[in-house]
Amino acid sequence: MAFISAGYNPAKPMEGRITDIGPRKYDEFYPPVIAKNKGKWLYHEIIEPGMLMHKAESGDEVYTVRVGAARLCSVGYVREICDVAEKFCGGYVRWTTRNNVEFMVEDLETAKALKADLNSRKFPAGSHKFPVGGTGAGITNIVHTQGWVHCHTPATDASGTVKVVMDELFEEFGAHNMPAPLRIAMACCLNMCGAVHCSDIAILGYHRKPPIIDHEYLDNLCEIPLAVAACPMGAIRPSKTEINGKTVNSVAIKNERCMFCGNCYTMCPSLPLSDRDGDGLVIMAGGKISNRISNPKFSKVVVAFIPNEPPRWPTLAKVIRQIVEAYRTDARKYERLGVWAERIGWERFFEKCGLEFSEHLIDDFRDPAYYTWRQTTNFKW
Amino acid sequence: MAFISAGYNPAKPMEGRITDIGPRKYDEFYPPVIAKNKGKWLYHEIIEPGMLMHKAESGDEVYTVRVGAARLCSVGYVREICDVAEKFCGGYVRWTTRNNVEFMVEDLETAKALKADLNSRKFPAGSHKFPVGGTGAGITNIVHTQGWVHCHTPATDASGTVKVVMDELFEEFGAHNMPAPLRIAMACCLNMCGAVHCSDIAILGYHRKPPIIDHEYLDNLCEIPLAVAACPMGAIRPSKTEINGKTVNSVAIKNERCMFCGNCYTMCPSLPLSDRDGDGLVIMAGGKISNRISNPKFSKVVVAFIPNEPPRWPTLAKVIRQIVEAYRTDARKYERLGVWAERIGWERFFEKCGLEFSEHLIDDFRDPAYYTWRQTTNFKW
Amino acid sequence: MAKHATPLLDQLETGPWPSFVSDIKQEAERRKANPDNIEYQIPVDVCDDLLGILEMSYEDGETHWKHGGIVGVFGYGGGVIGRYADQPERFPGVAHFHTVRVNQPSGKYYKTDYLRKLMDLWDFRGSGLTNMHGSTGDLVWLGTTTPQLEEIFWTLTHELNTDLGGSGSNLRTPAACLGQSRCEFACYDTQDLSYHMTNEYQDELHRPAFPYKFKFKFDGCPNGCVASIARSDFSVIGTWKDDIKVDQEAVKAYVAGEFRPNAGAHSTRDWGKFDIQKEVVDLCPTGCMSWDGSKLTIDNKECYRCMHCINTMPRALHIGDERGASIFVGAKAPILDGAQMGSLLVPFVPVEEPYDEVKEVVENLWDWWMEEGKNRERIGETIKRQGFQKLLEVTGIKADPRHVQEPRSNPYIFWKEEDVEGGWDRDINEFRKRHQR
Amino acid sequence: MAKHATPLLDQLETGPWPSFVSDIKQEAERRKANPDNIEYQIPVDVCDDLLGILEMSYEDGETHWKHGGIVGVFGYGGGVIGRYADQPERFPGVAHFHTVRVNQPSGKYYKTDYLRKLMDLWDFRGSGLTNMHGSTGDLVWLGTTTPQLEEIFWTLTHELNTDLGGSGSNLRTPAACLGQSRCEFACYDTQDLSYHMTNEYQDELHRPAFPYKFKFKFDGCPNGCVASIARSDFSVIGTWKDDIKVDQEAVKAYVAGEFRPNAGAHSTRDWGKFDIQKEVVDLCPTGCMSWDGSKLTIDNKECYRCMHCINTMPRALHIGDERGASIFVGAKAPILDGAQMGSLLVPFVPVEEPYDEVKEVVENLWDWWMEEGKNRERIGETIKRQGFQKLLEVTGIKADPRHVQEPRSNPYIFWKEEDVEGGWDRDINEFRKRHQR
Ligand code: SRM
Ligand code: SRM
Ligand code: SRM
Ligand code: SRM
Ligand code: SF4
Ligand code: SF4
Ligand code: SF4
Ligand code: SF4
Ligand code: SF4
Ligand code: SF4
Ligand code: SF4
Ligand code: SF4
Repeated sequence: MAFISAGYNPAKPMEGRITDIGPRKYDEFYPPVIAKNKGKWLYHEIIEPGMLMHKAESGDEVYTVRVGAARLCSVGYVREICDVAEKFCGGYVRWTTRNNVEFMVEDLETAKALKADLNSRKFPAGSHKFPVGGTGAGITNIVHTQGWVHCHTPATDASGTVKVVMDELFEEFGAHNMPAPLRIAMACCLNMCGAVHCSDIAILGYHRKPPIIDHEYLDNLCEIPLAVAACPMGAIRPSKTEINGKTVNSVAIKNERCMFCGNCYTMCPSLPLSDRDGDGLVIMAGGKISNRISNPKFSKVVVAFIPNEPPRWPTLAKVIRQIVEAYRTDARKYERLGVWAERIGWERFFEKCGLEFSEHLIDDFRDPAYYTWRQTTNFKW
Repeated sequence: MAFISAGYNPAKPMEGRITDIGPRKYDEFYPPVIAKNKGKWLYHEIIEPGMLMHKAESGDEVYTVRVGAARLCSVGYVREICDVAEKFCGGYVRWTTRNNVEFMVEDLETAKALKADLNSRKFPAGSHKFPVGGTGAGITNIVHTQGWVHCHTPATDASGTVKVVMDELFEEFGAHNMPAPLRIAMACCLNMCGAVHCSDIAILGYHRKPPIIDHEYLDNLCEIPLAVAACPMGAIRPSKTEINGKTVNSVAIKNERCMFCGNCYTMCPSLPLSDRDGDGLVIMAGGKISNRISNPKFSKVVVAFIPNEPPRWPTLAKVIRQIVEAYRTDARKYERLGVWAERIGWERFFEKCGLEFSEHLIDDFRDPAYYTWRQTTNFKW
Repeated sequence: MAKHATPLLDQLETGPWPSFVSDIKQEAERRKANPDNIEYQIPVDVCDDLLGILEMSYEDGETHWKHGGIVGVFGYGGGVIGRYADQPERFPGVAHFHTVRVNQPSGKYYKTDYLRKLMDLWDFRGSGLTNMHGSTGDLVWLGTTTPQLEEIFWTLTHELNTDLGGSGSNLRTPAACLGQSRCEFACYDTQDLSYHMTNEYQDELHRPAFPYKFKFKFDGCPNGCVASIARSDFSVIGTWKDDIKVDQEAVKAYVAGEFRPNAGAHSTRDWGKFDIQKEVVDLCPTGCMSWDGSKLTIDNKECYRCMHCINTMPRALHIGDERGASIFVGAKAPILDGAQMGSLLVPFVPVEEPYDEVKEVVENLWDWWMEEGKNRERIGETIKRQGFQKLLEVTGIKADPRHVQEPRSNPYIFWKEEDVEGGWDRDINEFRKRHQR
Repeated sequence: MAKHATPLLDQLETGPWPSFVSDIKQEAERRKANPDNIEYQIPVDVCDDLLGILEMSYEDGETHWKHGGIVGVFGYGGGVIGRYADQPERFPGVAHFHTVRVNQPSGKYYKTDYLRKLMDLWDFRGSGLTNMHGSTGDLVWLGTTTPQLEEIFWTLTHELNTDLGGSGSNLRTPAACLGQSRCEFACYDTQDLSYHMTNEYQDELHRPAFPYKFKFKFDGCPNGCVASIARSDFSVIGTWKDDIKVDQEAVKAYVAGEFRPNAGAHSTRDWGKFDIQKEVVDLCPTGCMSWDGSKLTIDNKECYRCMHCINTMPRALHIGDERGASIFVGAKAPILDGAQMGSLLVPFVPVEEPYDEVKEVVENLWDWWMEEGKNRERIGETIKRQGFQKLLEVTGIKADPRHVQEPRSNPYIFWKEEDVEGGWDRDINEFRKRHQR
């Protein structure tokens, strides 16, 4: 493997350099029907799960077939998407904000053929490549993060947990069975790159052990004051330790103050938190983003801990199924999960979902915690 | 005026001493019909404003006539209450939790005579002594505090402000004109002895100037560390000052951090806050205590400042009238003021009440402030 | 003639609402005239001077009472609020003007013989001015001099069988709604519990041993007529566990317009014919009711016991029979960190003499708060500081979804070492075997 | 044959959902076979080794990526995330495994010629593994070595006319919902505003000058399909000021069952016949709609523009014509003090090229935050720390009840000296003339 230069000359980095050009302009990639009717759409219709039709003032129609995809994918996979797009869509394709792929055509017949083609493509081991679905009051793709595939702070894997949950809920991806859209998100640590904090159901990687201190190297690898300042709980202070008879500058941590947020580790590699037994998942529920009927809401912690059970996290899959089933059977049409939980009361939510309530679910973080406690006799037995 | 001893001997304080006997037992004072039917009441009926009838399982009835009273009252006034109670009620009488007086009789006729008698009693200058009312969906007596009559920290007077507001709303005291009960409370400083924080309308005395520091005497009259610790904003620190060429220990205050809570003054008499121009009233609205239909609610600040305008606080009376009228005409039956404000939206509340919104009404106190800001597109133009 | 001109206060004699100025003036005149030849133990012109000093406040917009003052009766750490005028020369009658807090009878029923004796005592040894009642619930006597305090206490205890109320870092005078004495909604005997707790905790009421004040209030039902959830560190609110009792015939009578809704509480205004669907069923916060035109059905399991339907049709609906109370902890005024309402600690407690279940909760709370509470820290603030979990721990109560309005939205769970497999002590060298630096 | 046995990962090949394991395995095989004779610039077994190191994580339940690593392209402070394996000897193919963030086209439309070129580049110079797309919106390329970074950047800019996205304390890659391109609800051109802002602020995107990261997201309407209110420091959400347009004939067609409610979004289940009263009118959060059996009336002044009725009857109801957007500021993930959603700062802003009104708000915010924000403090945290009032001050926006969900319940108003008559400086001796000690 010989190094092939594209043109860059390390000796003269500024030579021929192009910077600050931004992305390609979006309208280069509009399918003609989109370019023509932009801003002039009249209404839409979901023909069947995974298939949308938008009608323009001009009378034009665009049919969109949406497919689920593993967000972590190879160039080979993307090229196969290109193949399909070229076969049916004049080479146009788009991704949604939740990592689904959308193929657009101009008539229903082509859309149906496209759908059949997409549903037929499978990996050798049997999983779908491009399952059609993800629309309407169903369960769409899970927004997620890196996990053990690429990040340094995860408390779990992202792609794996998402795969098992989507396997569990697969039939709901291709259906409109829910009372309202149900959105699941996954983030592998508290940094919440998946921004799971406003999801109907959120899967969150969580540590439960305070950092191990790598005293011997800490002072070389970290700025001690930054590590100290990083801790929101004031649990870290500078200290000196004896290592192999040598006194080194390091830090000390008041473990009982630690809430395992990992912010210290973000600032200092000598404070790792990962641990097979300590790490696992928190399940949150009841968040939403849309303003439809009710305001956006934060997700609430409903399961304090599920251990990491790779490769198929059976407890996770079971818990999510329980929540989804309770919601599906009990909520009203148009009612998002969090709205349902508030209507029936969280005491009923736990009962109906078969989840245990524990003291861990009671907020004890800073002043706003108070406002989540119950200051009314209005509760159910 | 010669000192007359009741029996106490200062030289032997323990001699014949009786302590820890508690109050008189409540049931000594039950009117017979109450004693007989206690715990066996079937239902009640408000015959007309100010007159309740309770029906017991036994078939007995008790008619209660409720009258408004100035809570600050003389022994002469109480003796007149005794006169009435003896004339009509066998000498029994009670006070309500909102400082109204209740006279109980056993038949409607007596109740009507009683009512007529009560309504006829007036002070020489013309005000009622015992106006009948205060029931149902009307405006009952104002719960209040000491003000300039007895306390050291008030930012306004209590009895005076209450008098002018009740004068303004007098016809509502004797009527059932409101959509639901409307409860007004008054507290003359942030200590809120009137516990106004959950009232439909709250009148609150408020300072707006930081303490004056009486450097010369401070160290003699106060524990400096206690004064420093008292400040929730950390605005106070120990410091030394030059007074008449002598260096004295005192404190310094970062005025711009002060929120005028007066907690330092509670701990230290050398830090008075009172000031003619600084002091005045805050109006809060929308609180409630009952759990009926909706949870108890805190009152919200709706007018940041009304100056003290003794003796008749015309701006105060006007503002309260505006709120009451907007509520009366716009709210739905059974809808408490705060529930109405939330239903129409606070943006409409200000419009309908003719009140100006200002930046002072936006919460900026500690973390929970955030939760009162608007995190939704759901608002009205 | 009045001792001081009070042109400002005089303006408060007009208007229909009872004028405290007229009343005090009348009292001042009566004192001056002294028709009953009382040997007043404090200056006769106390009422005059109160009007005078108050007029001065009305002029300059500032209080004229000095800061605090430590006075009281021997062996008690509360019950009296010391007060001195800051213009004693101009107003000698109120130079000393201490308040005495007299413990009111639970539910505030009185017989006039007792009340007259109380008034006579206060006429004789005090200003003759009172508050009926103070915000906490006491009979508040405004204004006397230091030497009178022990005398008043002597007469109260020896002749009136009555004690002082609380002040300072004590248990404060408990208070109750009138409850079962005259209210069909009462789920327990509020007056009796209040009386019982007052007597049980006399020592705590009179001798400051707490970090700060502590208040008990007792509401018979969720209507909250003594405002306990807003005004007491320990709030007991009546409730029931079984079904609302429905008298279907009476329901029909409401629908037919025979009975006035809400017992006539809206009578001045014409709200139109009573509409059970709109006014009851649709307003039920849980949506657990239905009306089919002849029968009202309640899905009691889903009911919040909010009282709305019962309040609206008191002749048809009645509280259940399996009665008790819920306990809320921590209400307080805003200083320092903002007001709190009480937070639910015990969803259901039986409330029967000797009230051991209630007292156990109280005592567990106090043991903890007296140990952990900082000076001038209300229990609600201690709970906020140490967390609701701590409250459960010290009271031995199991976490329940009823404890929260909603579960936490931050996932910042403070796990304890014993909860986590393998403990927290780990060896960095073992870790580095798996993970190079 | 696979380089590493992956018995655990193999179990993720089963099940119907697309298996990333199958995909990576396939890619590993393709690389090994190299049918197109590519001169791979990074180790051919990168995919194999990724599976291997991931299997190791599946075994021991811990990540095997080292902490951070500062790499990038010359003159840029973002766009690349450095990453190194903590078991480089066992998995040399992923010893260096840096991520490249490629700025996606606004709205994520692609043409395959462009997409194929992107893939070819990444096949040639990287792992061949991507995220389509990252959570912020970038095209995320997972895994390359340091020497490749400049080469990739060169090709991207010279041949693909494409730039890197953001990372670090920069403006991050903006993102938009598809908006007017294919959605009848879009109140402004989200894609264009996103594109415009990306280009306008290239310097901020590439060169860290902020206290911490800053994200823009653009939603065309309150449905929030790009989740801007939860995921962006600066969230622009389309709205309108005039009336919802109602086609009464189409409403009737919905009622008659000719059109499916909510465009068929509930089609798998039988929810019964569409009931406009129950499903639309009664669910309207403001109660501003009514239906008399033939006409739908909207009291638009009371409408929240929540989209429910429009979503439910898209053929009958349409957004108004006086369009623009609301701006929300401060959304962020929970570290450190809890998550925030964006708080409303500008209720209505016109959104038209050259978007000066929007940019003015952005620049005022940045000026202030760059001055006052602490290191690693998101703007939402700065607002919390300095108060919403400060935000209004620095942006020159007048306080409006729309800024709050409810007014403050604590009365702790920080008055300024200039607001208070007579100022704050007072003479204690003057005071003591009125009030003796
Ligand atoms: C394609 C996409 C935008 C894009 O730029 O990529 C999109 C497209 C549409 N959304 Fe969306 N939404 C998309 C992400 C979202 C998100 C963001 C998210 O989930 O992260 C939300 C906020 C979710 C939340 O509240 O948590 C979102 C909340 C909505 C809603 C409100 C639903 C509700 O009941 O609260 C509507 C209205 C509706 O469904 O009737 C809506 C409506 C629509 C419509 C009907 C708009 C239109 O007229 O074309 C589109 C088809 C909906 C469908 O799939 O049933 N879209 N939509 C996104 C597809 C994601 C996917 O692949 O699954
Ligand atoms: C006498 C008193 C109790 C006492 O021990 O002294 C009392 C007595 C009754 N209350 Fe009350 N309430 C009394 C203070 C309160 C308070 C406390 C307060 O205002 O400080 C509240 C909480 C107010 C709040 O939520 O802010 C209170 C909230 C209620 C409610 C709930 C009203 C609502 O719509 O939210 C009811 C039910 C009703 O009115 O139908 C109620 C109902 C009743 C009933 C009907 C109970 C009964 O069956 O006898 C009594 C007559 C009501 C009336 O006057 O219309 N009572 N009631 C208090 C009279 C105060 C006064 O003089 O005006
Ligand atoms: C007399 C009374 C007001 C009244 O006019 O009714 C009163 C008067 C005073 N209260 Fe109070 N409080 C009175 C009921 C309350 C209540 C209401 C209640 O108990 O339901 C509250 C709010 C509820 C609560 O407890 O939080 C209340 C909250 C305060 C506070 C703030 C406490 C806090 O934790 O925030 C203070 C400040 C302090 O303790 O230093 C306070 C302090 C005071 C002091 C002692 C002034 C001081 O700073 O030392 C006042 C003496 C006034 C005087 O000279 O007469 N008073 N105080 C009430 C007692 C009468 C009685 O015994 O019946
Ligand atoms: C790649 C990506 C996750 C993904 O799989 O999609 C990602 C990955 C990382 N994020 Fe993130 N964040 C990514 C979107 C987000 C989002 C979502 C969003 O932008 O909509 C959030 C939540 C929203 C927000 O900004 O608050 C997010 C909140 C964080 C935080 C917490 C920031 C905070 O203020 O609380 C950190 C911690 C930090 O900055 O040190 C973080 C830090 C990181 C780092 C750089 C790890 C670190 O501590 O240095 C991760 C690198 C992983 C790796 O090795 O590849 N990432 N990060 C996303 C960027 C892809 C892209 O450019 O499209
Ligand atoms: S959520 Fe945490 S572990 Fe996951 S990618 Fe983001 S920073 Fe890394
Ligand atoms: S993990 Fe978080 S709470 Fe724990 S020590 Fe590190 S920074 Fe502090
Ligand atoms: S509210 Fe303040 S000023 Fe009024 S009585 Fe209570 S402590 Fe005194
Ligand atoms: S009034 Fe309150 S905020 Fe101001 S200095 Fe005194 S204690 Fe501090
Ligand atoms: S709180 Fe309930 S029980 Fe007590 S008086 Fe009020 S309505 Fe009756
Ligand atoms: S008490 Fe309240 S919740 Fe229960 S049925 Fe009646 S109205 Fe509904
Ligand atoms: S946010 Fe609104 S405009 Fe944008 S795609 Fe979603 S529904 Fe359409
Ligand atoms: S947009 Fe929402 S608030 Fe407005 S009329 Fe429709 S449902 Fe009602």
